[in-house]
Amino acid sequence: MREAFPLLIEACQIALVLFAAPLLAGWVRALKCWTQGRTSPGVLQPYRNLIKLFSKDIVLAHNASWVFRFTPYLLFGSVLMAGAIIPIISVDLPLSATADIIALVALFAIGRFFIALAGMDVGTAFGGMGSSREMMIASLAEPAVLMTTFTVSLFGHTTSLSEMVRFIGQQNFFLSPSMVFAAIAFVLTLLAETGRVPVDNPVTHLELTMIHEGMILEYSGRYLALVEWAGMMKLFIFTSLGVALFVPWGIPQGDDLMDIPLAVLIMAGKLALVAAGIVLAETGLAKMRIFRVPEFLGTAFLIATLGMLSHFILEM
Amino acid sequence: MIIVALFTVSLFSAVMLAIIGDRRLAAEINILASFATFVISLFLAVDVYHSGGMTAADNYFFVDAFNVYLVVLTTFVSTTTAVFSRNYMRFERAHGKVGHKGMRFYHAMFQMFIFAMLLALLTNNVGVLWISMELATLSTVLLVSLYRTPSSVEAAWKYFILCGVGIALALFGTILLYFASEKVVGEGTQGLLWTNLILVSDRLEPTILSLAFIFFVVGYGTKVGLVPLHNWLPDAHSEGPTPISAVLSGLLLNIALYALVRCKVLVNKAMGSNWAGEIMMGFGILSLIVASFSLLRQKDVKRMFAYSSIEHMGIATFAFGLGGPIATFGGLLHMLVHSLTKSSIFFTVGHAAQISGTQHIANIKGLIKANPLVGWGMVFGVIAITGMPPFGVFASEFLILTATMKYAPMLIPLFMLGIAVAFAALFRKMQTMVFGDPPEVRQEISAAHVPVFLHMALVLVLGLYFPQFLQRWFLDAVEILK
Amino acid sequence: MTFTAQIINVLAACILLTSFGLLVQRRIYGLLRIFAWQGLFLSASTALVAYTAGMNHLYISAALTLTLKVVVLPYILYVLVNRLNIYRDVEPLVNIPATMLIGIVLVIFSYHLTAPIRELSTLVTRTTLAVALSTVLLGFLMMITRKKAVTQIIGFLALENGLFFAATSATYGMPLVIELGVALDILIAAFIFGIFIFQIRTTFDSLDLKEMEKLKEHEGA
Amino acid sequence: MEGSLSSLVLTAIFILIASVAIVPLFHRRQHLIVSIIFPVFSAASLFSLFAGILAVAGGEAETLILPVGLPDLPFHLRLDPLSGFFITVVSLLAFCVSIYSRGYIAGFIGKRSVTHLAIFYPLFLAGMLLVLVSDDAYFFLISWELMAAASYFLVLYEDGVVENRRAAYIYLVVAHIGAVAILLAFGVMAGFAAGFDTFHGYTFDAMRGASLPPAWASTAFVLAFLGFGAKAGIVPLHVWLPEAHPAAPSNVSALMSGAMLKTAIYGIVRFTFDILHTPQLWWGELVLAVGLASAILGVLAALLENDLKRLLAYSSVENIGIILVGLGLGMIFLSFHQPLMAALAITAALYHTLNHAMFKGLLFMGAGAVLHATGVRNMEKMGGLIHKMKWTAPLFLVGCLSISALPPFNGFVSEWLTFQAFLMSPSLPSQHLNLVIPLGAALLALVAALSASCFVKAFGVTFLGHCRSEACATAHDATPSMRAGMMIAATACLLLGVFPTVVIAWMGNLSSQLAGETIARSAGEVGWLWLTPVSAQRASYAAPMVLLGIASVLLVVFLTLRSKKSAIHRVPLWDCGFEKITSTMQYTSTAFSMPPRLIFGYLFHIKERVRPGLPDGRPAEFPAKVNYSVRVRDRAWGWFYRPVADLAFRLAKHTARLQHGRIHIYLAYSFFTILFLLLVAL
Repeated sequence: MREAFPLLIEACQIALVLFAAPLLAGWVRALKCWTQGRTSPGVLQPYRNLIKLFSKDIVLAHNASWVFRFTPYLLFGSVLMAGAIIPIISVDLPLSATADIIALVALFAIGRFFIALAGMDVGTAFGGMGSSREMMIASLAEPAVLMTTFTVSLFGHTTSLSEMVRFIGQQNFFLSPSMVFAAIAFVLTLLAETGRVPVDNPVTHLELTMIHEGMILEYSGRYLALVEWAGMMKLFIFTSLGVALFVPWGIPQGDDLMDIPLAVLIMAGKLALVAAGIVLAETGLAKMRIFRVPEFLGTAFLIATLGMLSHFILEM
Repeated sequence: MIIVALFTVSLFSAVMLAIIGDRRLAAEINILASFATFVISLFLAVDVYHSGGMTAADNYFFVDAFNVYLVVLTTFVSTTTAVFSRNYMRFERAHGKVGHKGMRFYHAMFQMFIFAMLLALLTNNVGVLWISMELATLSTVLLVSLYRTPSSVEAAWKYFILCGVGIALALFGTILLYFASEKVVGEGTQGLLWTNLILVSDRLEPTILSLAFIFFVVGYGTKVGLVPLHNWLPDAHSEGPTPISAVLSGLLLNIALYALVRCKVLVNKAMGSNWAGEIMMGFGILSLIVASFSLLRQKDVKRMFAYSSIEHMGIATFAFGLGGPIATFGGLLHMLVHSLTKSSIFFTVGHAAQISGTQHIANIKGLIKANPLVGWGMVFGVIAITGMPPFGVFASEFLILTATMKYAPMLIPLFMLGIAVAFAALFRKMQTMVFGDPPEVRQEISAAHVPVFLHMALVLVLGLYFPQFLQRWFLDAVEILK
Repeated sequence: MTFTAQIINVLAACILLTSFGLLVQRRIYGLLRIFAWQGLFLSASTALVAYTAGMNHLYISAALTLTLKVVVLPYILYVLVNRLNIYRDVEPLVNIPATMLIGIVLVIFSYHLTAPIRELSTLVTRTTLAVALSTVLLGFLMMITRKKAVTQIIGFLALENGLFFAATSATYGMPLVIELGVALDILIAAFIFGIFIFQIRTTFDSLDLKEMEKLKEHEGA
Repeated sequence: MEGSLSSLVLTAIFILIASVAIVPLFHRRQHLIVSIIFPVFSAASLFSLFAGILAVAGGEAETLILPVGLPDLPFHLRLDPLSGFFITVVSLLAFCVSIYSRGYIAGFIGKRSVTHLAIFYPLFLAGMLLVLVSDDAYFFLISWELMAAASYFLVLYEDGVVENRRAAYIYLVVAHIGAVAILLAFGVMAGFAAGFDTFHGYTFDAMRGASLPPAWASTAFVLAFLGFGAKAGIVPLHVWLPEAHPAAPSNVSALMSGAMLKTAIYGIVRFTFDILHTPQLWWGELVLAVGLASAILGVLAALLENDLKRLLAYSSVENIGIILVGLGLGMIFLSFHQPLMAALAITAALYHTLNHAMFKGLLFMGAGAVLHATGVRNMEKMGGLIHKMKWTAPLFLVGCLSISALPPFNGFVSEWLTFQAFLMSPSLPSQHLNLVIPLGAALLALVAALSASCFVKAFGVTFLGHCRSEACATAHDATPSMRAGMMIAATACLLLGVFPTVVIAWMGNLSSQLAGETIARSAGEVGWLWLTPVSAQRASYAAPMVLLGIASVLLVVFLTLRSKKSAIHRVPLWDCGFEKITSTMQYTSTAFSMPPRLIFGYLFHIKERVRPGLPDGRPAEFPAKVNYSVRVRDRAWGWFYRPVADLAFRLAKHTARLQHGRIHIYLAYSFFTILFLLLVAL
């Protein structure tokens, strides 16, 4: 029985990622409505959207190829795979050793690669524009992500996610400049990677500003549902990754099934707070012009590098 | 005896051809005579291989490992050139470029030239060497102006004056050498024999010898085509009939270098240092650089390859100047392979010019399509001459460059610059001539392919496989030239 | 110093003087005359050396010099000049005073250069080597500074005179075979010169060497 | 079984060279040449492939001496794990490409003679193999130049095109200058090995035994690095590469990019790790810096490119850069005596070498198929080919995924290993390196992401969307043999990506030969599934699990949704109410690369022009048509090649003054030379 615990935990986590992701998205949207003084459709609205989309017929352009149809599945699969790896409710995940943090970044990259291709597949101007911008932003975010990773991995001398989280979790709470810098850089890249304001606006369909929406403009029905769902999971995963890396206290170190409910609760609390932060940022900031984004990401990179440097200079 | 036979054949056939004149079989006789000298030289080579160096006719002549291979080379290349010139000159005759008298003169002087070169190689006497060098100039100078065009007369005049003055300076060097040796060896002919000089070289007065060497290097260097004494060379090579360009480039330059190297050995021994070698290195590197840059802007194909000869003579001079077993070996090999390659290049260039009716590079196009064998001949010629493996020129340049890296690393940048520029220049011009589509109007020729591909095959073999006998000769020669 | 040696030195001085004469002479007939004189001095000095040193083969050299340099070559050139109507003034490239100054520098240079050799030699004629070398260099200088083909030929021949003088003065003559061979070569050369003069004349209508500057790399001004 | 493997390689080489003599005989039977000779080449490649694999696995060095060559310097041959590995790389690709060639070359029949191609193709292959087995300086250079010359003629195959001739020319000049530099490096080492009284110093064995003073060792290294770097296409010597590789027929481009560049890597590895065997710290730093510069400039240039084959060629510059980054790290680690980490870095670099051969070969073959089908290389004229080329498109996509370092394909594995090597650097005992090297890792991350962007564009513009011109309207799919060639390469990409542990275990002898340590052992403790180069705690990656995980999610979702009844309606593309949506309204390649052009444009020389079309009575403010053109050029042209060429010509002009035409001046030269020598030398 005990041997099966890790597998059970793994299954729990996958389920959590799958089904809690829309909730987090709903929470963010609802919070945003409140801060902007609008009436929100409720925290559960994303679930309703998904159900509606799944039951709808698909409208497909004549020249959409198999790439277009294959992409939603792949996107969904790769994101879920990523969700199975990061330690959200426990450090001791069996699948965790499958991929370290570098491989995790690559998992997201697969999805992005295909969604960008799908954007170009139907042959509209919007799709291509979205792909082009998405790929550019991703390229610029990548070094910053890696730098952040690097700084964190310096502590545990590992790139394995579980090992990192375990190492930090075993320490008492500590404040180190490098970690602070890394955390700030991570938040900035999180905004870019998950397509939030000020980099992208997830709710707009205005041609000049949309990036992610531009690529998926031609999707409908269950394809759209999968894409949307994957997007929500991505937000969820990124947020919980941040939580795991920078405030891992509360994530159980062992593989005891009994710790899980508490862990889920703690995690939920942290996520709710982080989401509130995101909402504040989105409300307070305006969407940037597209060619300001390099500066934004450059800042993220700079901060991450400063983190790394301060580790060598101040903490050794 | 063999040596005497060698001279007799070429001298006799020169006279014969002068008498026969422009008859039907003149070209064939020319081939036959050259071939006969070649066969005789082979006998000589075998002799030398078995018994080592020797002297003949009361010490008037001598053969050793150094000159025997040059003798064989000279007779071989003159034979193939004779074969080539049969087709080539027939075309020129048919197109009215040369007249009746011209053909007579051409054939006779061809053999005379061979005679002069063999004499220069085989004589034991520094004075006779000088005389035969002058004879070689004299016998070719009027061949250069054979076509009687203004530019050919101009070229011949420059050739004549510059080489005449140069060789006169070499005579001054010879006099000084005699002046020095007289005190050691005694008066009379004995004082001018290489074999004697080399024995007493360390007792010769170094000041006089160094003075003499300056005159030698400027004198014979003019004939080698060392920069800045080279200015006759591109003119003479480009304006004369192509077979003459081939032998001038392939053979005469070698002979002059041979003379210079002999002098260098003597002087170095007398001085007890590599002083003479350093002067040669200077000239060599200067020639290499100037010639390679001159290649870049060439418009005339024969002129271009003339510059390439200057470049390669520069390399060989440099190698001999550098000294040491590997570099000397490389220098000897370089003389051999350059001679073979360059003459074959001139063969193809001659045909290419006949096909296009011009020597102007810009007007020679699409040779591969016009006449595949001529086109590929040129491609491989250029590949070989630029020192691309597996041709023999690469082997020699490999040895020379690696040795330079060890003994004179400071000169390496210059050396590399020269080689690189020459390579870039030659390939640039070759490509425009060989590839692409040929012009509409072109002459039909019956090209002599055998000489070209025979030479290329030999050069190829020398890059991949080194025959035992050649190796022994070269190692012996290295020993002699120490 | 013996009397013959003194005479030889005087002759050497004469040869040097004629070299300068060639350098400054403007008229072509004058040049030919001076050249013949130089040959005569050379031949005389050779004969004297032969007499002093008792080397019989030098007489032959002297005779050869006499026939070739004093009679045959000047005559051939004279005929050429007459036939081709080229007895106008000789125009030098560098002006004559400057040429003379350069010539004097060359003589000093030759003297300086041959000084160590002088110390080594035991021959009576050893001092003349400097003269021989300067004759060679002055001949060279003449070839450089003169415009016409004929004057270049004369310069070349003067240069060879210097060589001959060096051969006799420095070493009491080269071995006979060599001397003969050299003489033969010069004769052939002279013939070729003759042929050339005609070729140039017929192809260019002029003997001015500036016609023959077509073959070159340098383009433009 | 002494020498059996090397004789296998020699057999392959012999077959290749022998066919050179045979092909011309069939000049009049072009179809026969194509259908017989190329399968023969594949067979020959199989021989050498087999030998290569076994040589690496065996770990022994076999030597052989051929009785030809220079006096006292016969051709030395040696087959050790290092050469075995590169033989594997070259042969595997050659095998695929030779199969592919059969179909591809057949397309030329009737247009131009293929004899020329069938002669130089095997020579090229043989040259590459010979480079890898040669064990003395002379033989090495002969093989090296044989390879260069053969590929030069292959680039010149379509010699009527002026650009091809120019490309071939630049290529050969750079290659030759590189070869001279290599020769000089040999000169340095031979000089210290045995001096120059004998020929024995030229063997690699003698050079291995030589002890060079550090300054001379560095000289040799720099010369060799320049020489091999010129061939590998390091920045700024890379300019020939995007000219020459696209000019060649695509099968040859595949070999040039995939295999020939690797011989240069082989040279660098052989020189630094084997012959000179004690790399100095600054060598590593140099190689690392050059590698990063090549990677970043290469990928940006590729991203800005509109010509499919040029894009691939520039991407080769990038990948060579990545390989060099690994090698540079290896040198740095070795100079600090950390063999395990050096082994990791070198393994990463060599793994990437193998991978790049596979996916770049695949991509060039794909590009060849496109070229074959459409006749154009400019992507702006393509589009929608996925509907016409049902086989080529997915295969090309595999190549794109691999080269973009996406799991579970092979490119990711080597990139992952390289990152691991980077993350090891904090253990170096040098503070400033610890600070600087991570920045290199960040640059590498940028490169990887840009590369993905680049290949989204390559695949998207070429295969997706609508046809942009007539050229692709009539396109057809690749012939079966072309498909087969591509399929083998694609399979290799996948297998190399999914089973890295097997490959790395196989490469164990290699890293122990080069670094004296192997990373395979530590991986072996955990099993074939998990790739753990140092320890399981440090980092791990399980490619099969990733593949399995994604695939199973995909399958489950697909099956779940499939059971649901919802129809798919095919409709015309939504046109926003314009009614007339044309293929020119698509995002173009130029448009796609606009953001990077704005962000990184300063690294290139960019000329952008907007011109109103011809006036047709409209006011100038409202032209009927606007022409927009943008030209991106490598700054290396303007900064490096142009000035060098200009300088050469200017010098040539000055030297021409020597030849003034005036005989007096010539005489004066002689005169002054005499005077000068008399004054100075005496």
